[in-house]
Amino acid sequence: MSATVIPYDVKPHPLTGMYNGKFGIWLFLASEIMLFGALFSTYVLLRVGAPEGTWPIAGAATTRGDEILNVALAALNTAFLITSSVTMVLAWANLKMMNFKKGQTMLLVTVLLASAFLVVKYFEYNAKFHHYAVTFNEHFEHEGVESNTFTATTPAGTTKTIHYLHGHVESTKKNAEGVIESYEFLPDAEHGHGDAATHKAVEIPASEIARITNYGPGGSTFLGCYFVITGLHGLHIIGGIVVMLYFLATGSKMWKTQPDKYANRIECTGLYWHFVDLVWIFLFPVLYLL
Amino acid sequence: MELLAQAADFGTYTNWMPPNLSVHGERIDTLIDILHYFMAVLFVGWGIFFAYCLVRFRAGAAGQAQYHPVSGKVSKYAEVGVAIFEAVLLLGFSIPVWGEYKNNPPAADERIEVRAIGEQFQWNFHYPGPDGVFGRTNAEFIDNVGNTVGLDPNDPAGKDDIQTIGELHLPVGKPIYIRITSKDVIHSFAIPTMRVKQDAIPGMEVPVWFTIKEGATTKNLLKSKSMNEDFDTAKVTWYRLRHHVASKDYTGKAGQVVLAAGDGLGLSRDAGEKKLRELRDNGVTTINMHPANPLEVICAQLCGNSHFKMKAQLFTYDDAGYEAWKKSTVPEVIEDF
Amino acid sequence: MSDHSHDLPFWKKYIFSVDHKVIGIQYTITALLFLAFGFGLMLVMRYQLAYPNQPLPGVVASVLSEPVVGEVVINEATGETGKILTGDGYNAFGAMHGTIMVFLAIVPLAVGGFGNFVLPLQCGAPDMAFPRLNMASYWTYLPGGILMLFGFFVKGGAANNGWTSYPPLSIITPTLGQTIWLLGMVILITSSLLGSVNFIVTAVQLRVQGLSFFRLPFFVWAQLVTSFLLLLAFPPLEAAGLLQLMDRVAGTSFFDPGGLIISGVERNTAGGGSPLLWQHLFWFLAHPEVYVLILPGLGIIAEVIANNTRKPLWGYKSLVYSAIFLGFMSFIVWAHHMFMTGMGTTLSTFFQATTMIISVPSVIILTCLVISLWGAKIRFTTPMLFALSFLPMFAIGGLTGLPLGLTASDIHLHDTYYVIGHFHYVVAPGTIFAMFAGIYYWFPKASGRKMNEWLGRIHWLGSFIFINAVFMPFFFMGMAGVLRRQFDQTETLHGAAVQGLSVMATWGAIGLALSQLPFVINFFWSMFAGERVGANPWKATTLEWTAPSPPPHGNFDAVPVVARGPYEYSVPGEDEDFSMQATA
Amino acid sequence: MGSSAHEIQSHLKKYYMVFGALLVLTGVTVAVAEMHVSIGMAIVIALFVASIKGTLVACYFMHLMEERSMIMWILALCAFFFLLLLLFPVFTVGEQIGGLAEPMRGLSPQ
Ligand code: HEA
Ligand code: HEA
Ligand code: CUA
Ligand SMILES: [Cu+2]
Repeated sequence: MSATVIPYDVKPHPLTGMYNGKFGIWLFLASEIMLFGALFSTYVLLRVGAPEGTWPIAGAATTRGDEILNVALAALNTAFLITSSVTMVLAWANLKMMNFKKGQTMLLVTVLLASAFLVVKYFEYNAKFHHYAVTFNEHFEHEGVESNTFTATTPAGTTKTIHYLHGHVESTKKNAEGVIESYEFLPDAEHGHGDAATHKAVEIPASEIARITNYGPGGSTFLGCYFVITGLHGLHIIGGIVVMLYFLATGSKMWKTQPDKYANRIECTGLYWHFVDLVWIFLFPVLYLL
Repeated sequence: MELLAQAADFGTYTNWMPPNLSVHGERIDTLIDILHYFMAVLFVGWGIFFAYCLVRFRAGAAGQAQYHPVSGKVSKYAEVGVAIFEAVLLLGFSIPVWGEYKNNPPAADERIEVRAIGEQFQWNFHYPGPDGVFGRTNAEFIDNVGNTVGLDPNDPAGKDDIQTIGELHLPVGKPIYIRITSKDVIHSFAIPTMRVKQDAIPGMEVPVWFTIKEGATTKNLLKSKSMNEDFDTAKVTWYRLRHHVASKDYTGKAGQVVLAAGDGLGLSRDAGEKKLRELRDNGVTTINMHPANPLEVICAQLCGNSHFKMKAQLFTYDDAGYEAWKKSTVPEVIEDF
Repeated sequence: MSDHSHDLPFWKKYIFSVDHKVIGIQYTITALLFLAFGFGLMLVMRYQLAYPNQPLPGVVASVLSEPVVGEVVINEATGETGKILTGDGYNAFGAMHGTIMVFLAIVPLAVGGFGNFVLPLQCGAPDMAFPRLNMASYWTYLPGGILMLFGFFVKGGAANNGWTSYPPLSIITPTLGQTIWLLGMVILITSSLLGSVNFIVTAVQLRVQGLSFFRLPFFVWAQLVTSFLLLLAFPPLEAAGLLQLMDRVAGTSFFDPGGLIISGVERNTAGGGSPLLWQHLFWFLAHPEVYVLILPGLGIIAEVIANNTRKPLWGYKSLVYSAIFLGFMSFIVWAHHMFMTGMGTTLSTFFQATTMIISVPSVIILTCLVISLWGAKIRFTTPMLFALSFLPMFAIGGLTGLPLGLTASDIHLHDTYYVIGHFHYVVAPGTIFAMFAGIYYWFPKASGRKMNEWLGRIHWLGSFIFINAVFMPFFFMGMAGVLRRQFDQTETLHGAAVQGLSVMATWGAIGLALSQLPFVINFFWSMFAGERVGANPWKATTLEWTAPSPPPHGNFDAVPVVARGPYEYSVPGEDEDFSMQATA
Repeated sequence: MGSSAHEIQSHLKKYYMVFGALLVLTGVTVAVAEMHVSIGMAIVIALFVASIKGTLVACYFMHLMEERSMIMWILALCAFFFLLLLLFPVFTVGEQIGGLAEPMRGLSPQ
């Protein structure tokens, strides 16, 4: 690029105590705070407004995410990210101490941990997409199928019984036009959906169903929030991985010519990475535990 | 009768604010007037100073540009003045008026209650009927001819309810309480002549309340002087009069009736312009016309491609008239079930 | 350094350039084209508004009835013979006019264009802090803009739910255009985020020796505040955009309360969302956004006025503090756009109060600029003519904001043409005039040539007269109760009563369009044939005028050192009537 | 900030300690959640712990403690706006005139 020399490209500016890149990345993080902030405020608003019994999903016994999310996996992921934060900062520290090899190894470890996080997330997502919630038509009566019910109070005070089942769709029967006629449905045993005794697949005619949906984003507003926030966070992880790989590969050439500029870039990457970690630190309790 | 018509003369639609027929509207109008006087004073005073500078300090004029700043006393006063005045407007007018408009609704037993349900692109109204209780509503009962609000036929409370599409009938002089909601998208329930505006938001029900001035009945308005205006057939366009009807017969040269009392100029622009030409050809230079119906409820929030057409006719009555209207409607609604 | 730029290949020098000046010019031209396009859309709408349901003029009609756009935009008229705009077409044009003008024309012009070109120069910097990032931000803006326009060609036409695209309407509209609009917004926001980071770092870290914060030209301050607004206010809309995107494509229901009956059919979603949530997220951006539209303009006006009054700005410091305060307050007033949603008294009181408070800094700024005229020696150059006419126009626009800011008066005025009038006075004869002033003022620096004065004056006179003819009637229409976003205002009684005003506005707009011809001619003609000028044709003081015009890659021949404040004009005892910031 | 090689050395120990603290605190959060204390309590504890963890990451891994005050001010501003964005929408809902409607179909299924 151009031969023009930009001041404070490498050495810190007396006023801010930062070189341009670092100041820039901090400003960027500020905007990121507002980005995730907006999503958090969405979560709070929707949760505060949610009619009782519909959060995290219709018929939930408690109002907490762990009702339908896998806390163990999330805790594992938290561990992954925290560790990756440490390895990240160590990578930078080693570069500062002029041992390039160790620095690179640490960076590599960070990438691996990040990937591990994504793999776990994949399994979590996948489970959700194969888990279904059925809500039956009002005044539901169908022999052979015993649904769960919960009584919701409408804002105007009138109460209303909602029949539903959560579980897995084993198979579907389609008619000639390929329209689904009925579902082979295996209710969950846990969370009091269906009961363990009669825990066998049932036949549900489509005509009885008001709404059938998997635990995907459309499943409930909670799941919507869950997927959007963790999804966006996941994208940030992917972005981080890409950048780190670049600095492991071609990017690392810079080390020979301008070692401290290279170290600076790793520091900026680190700042970003710690922020991603930080977001997760708040995501974890808010989505999974509360 | 004449007297009443006089008393009930509330003005007409012009290029300033439309007539105000609601009690609380008075104070809104006062606020708007004061605001504009204030703005005018500021702007003119400021403008004079501005213009003076342009002339006096133009490059051509004598004298040097002065490096040292003039003392800013005047401006400080001006700014402080502006701030204070804004405070007065806020605390003295806006907040009280808004408070009155939004706080302490009229008591349930003495108010006329109506539900207004927005829908692309019409206003549906739901009256509790004689028993004063709204019947239960549910989507599964909605049908688009007789039962647009989805009254539950199994609910006794709903039997005597009244539904109207695109017609709102209200008595004057009584506190009116309208519960506004929407079936589909966000609409906005607006009656310019009542200084009422409230978004109709799906999933929410927001009430507004107001009282229509005594005497402001549709009947009186139609008779009122200012609603019956003279228009110059040479200048006026069909657009201007598309909702108007003639106040009296207009006969042509051959004594034939060109425009009969109660008739409009025509539904399309073609027809309208033709009618105007015909009037002119017959030597009718001015026509006296009034709105076919002087009051409207409109939709103030973009709600789709026919948003501009989404309006309802508003009819206001004295007590007797209102009772008469209710009687006239009740039976046929029951038919619908 | 200057010779260095020669050996760059063409595409590196002018297309994928990292030079802030080239990028600035790219932004300016692109934005001007979008501005013209946005105006074009509005001219079609204005015709429909003046002559509802009458056939569009042949040319327009045939262009619009091209099969690609035709389908929704135009139809065989009802009642009348010939082609007219459809309701959907009108709404699409309106929404796109708003979006294009705000996000694709004015912001890129004011920030991307002028900010990029002038800010580094005024800081004495060789370039932006992150030249490549700078290039990236232009090359995300352009595709984003093109994507937006692509909406016109998809089935169902462009987004047609207003530039505010309120759900649930924006969720249930079938057209793919809305989805494209959302994607476009996300891209554009990313672009301006990259830009704003760059500006802040540049203004803070790249100021040359001696250029303390209070020696910065007001323009730089304005840009700095603007960048912070972009940085912190845009992300929430990005988030909101993602959420609405999900609602449209992934069946979520963030903004969908559930159980909606769309023309008789129930929409089958989880429900539990909140339509008002979108409005909060949108206006949390969009109010700061409107100050993004005006602040750079104010910055330009300040520069031009100081230069053409030949005296220091009056109250430089209060200008700066007002700008900062304005920026801060602009985050706390957003709900004044939502008074009619049924907001309670406590909060509406709060937001009315903040709205009144925020008007005070604007008053101060304007007052300072006007008092600066006192004891001046005013040169009525073209930039100055635009700058001077900006003042009363902004005053009208701003003052009419007050009735809107008070809930009681807003009941009558909300969503009427009064609002349209209010903000067009601030953005059109306001910001657009400021932009024109800036173009005429810095054109010599960018091209080494001056724009023609006489063509400039004709352009000014025409624009000034006609733009008022367009927007003044809106206040009266609004007072009469005419609503905005109306395909045909004569459908209502009060609308029909003031149809005449609408006709006036339309002819004003046509006049305004014609008045732009001298400008377009002047702009391109002067590029190649304008009068050549030296480094400092306006006898100005700020740093950009120390660099040669046009400045080479790297800007300054020798890194300048600053010895004075920005507006040292007519300093007693100096032999020239201007003393430049840089010590030779 | 810590640039010279042996300064960094001294940092390293800090990093490991913070690492330990973070892991422990994660354990605490999960444990508390398992106990299923009242929701109000849970929120308080969880957010409190999370804030501590956040602060640790920011101060040590991101070296915020060693930075000049300017960036702090920017972040503080940011945090303030974030709070506005978080609270005001909820306030408006709380203060809404009228309220949730009887939805067109009872309480919509999910
Ligand atoms: C550049 C853009 C810009 C600017 C600067 C402003 C400035 C202001 N705006 Fe405006 N506004 C918009 C753009 C802008 N607005 C847009 C685009 C919309 C519509 C969005 C939509 O719905 O589509 C809107 C809508 C809008 C609304 C919502 C209306 C409604 O929908 O019901 C409100 C309500 O409070 C409002 C208020 C204000 C106020 C109080 C100011 C104040 O900042 C104004 C302060 C300025 C002054 C007060 C004038 C200066 C003072 C003088 C005249 C000097 C004279 C005095 C002395 C010499 C002492 N604006
Ligand atoms: C920055 C914002 C901006 C600007 C500048 C404008 C400029 C104009 N606007 Fe618009 N407008 C909006 C933002 C803006 N508008 C918004 C947000 C809405 C609301 C949309 C909605 O309802 O959702 C709106 C709505 C709106 C309406 C209401 C529509 C409705 O409610 O149904 C109208 C009606 O007349 C209108 C008219 C105009 C006119 C005549 C101009 C004129 O001032 C245009 C002037 C343009 C020029 C003078 C261009 C000159 C430049 C050139 C010719 C370039 C030359 C090219 C080169 C040299 C390469 N606008
Ligand atoms: Cu309903 Cu506009
Ligand atoms: Cu605003």
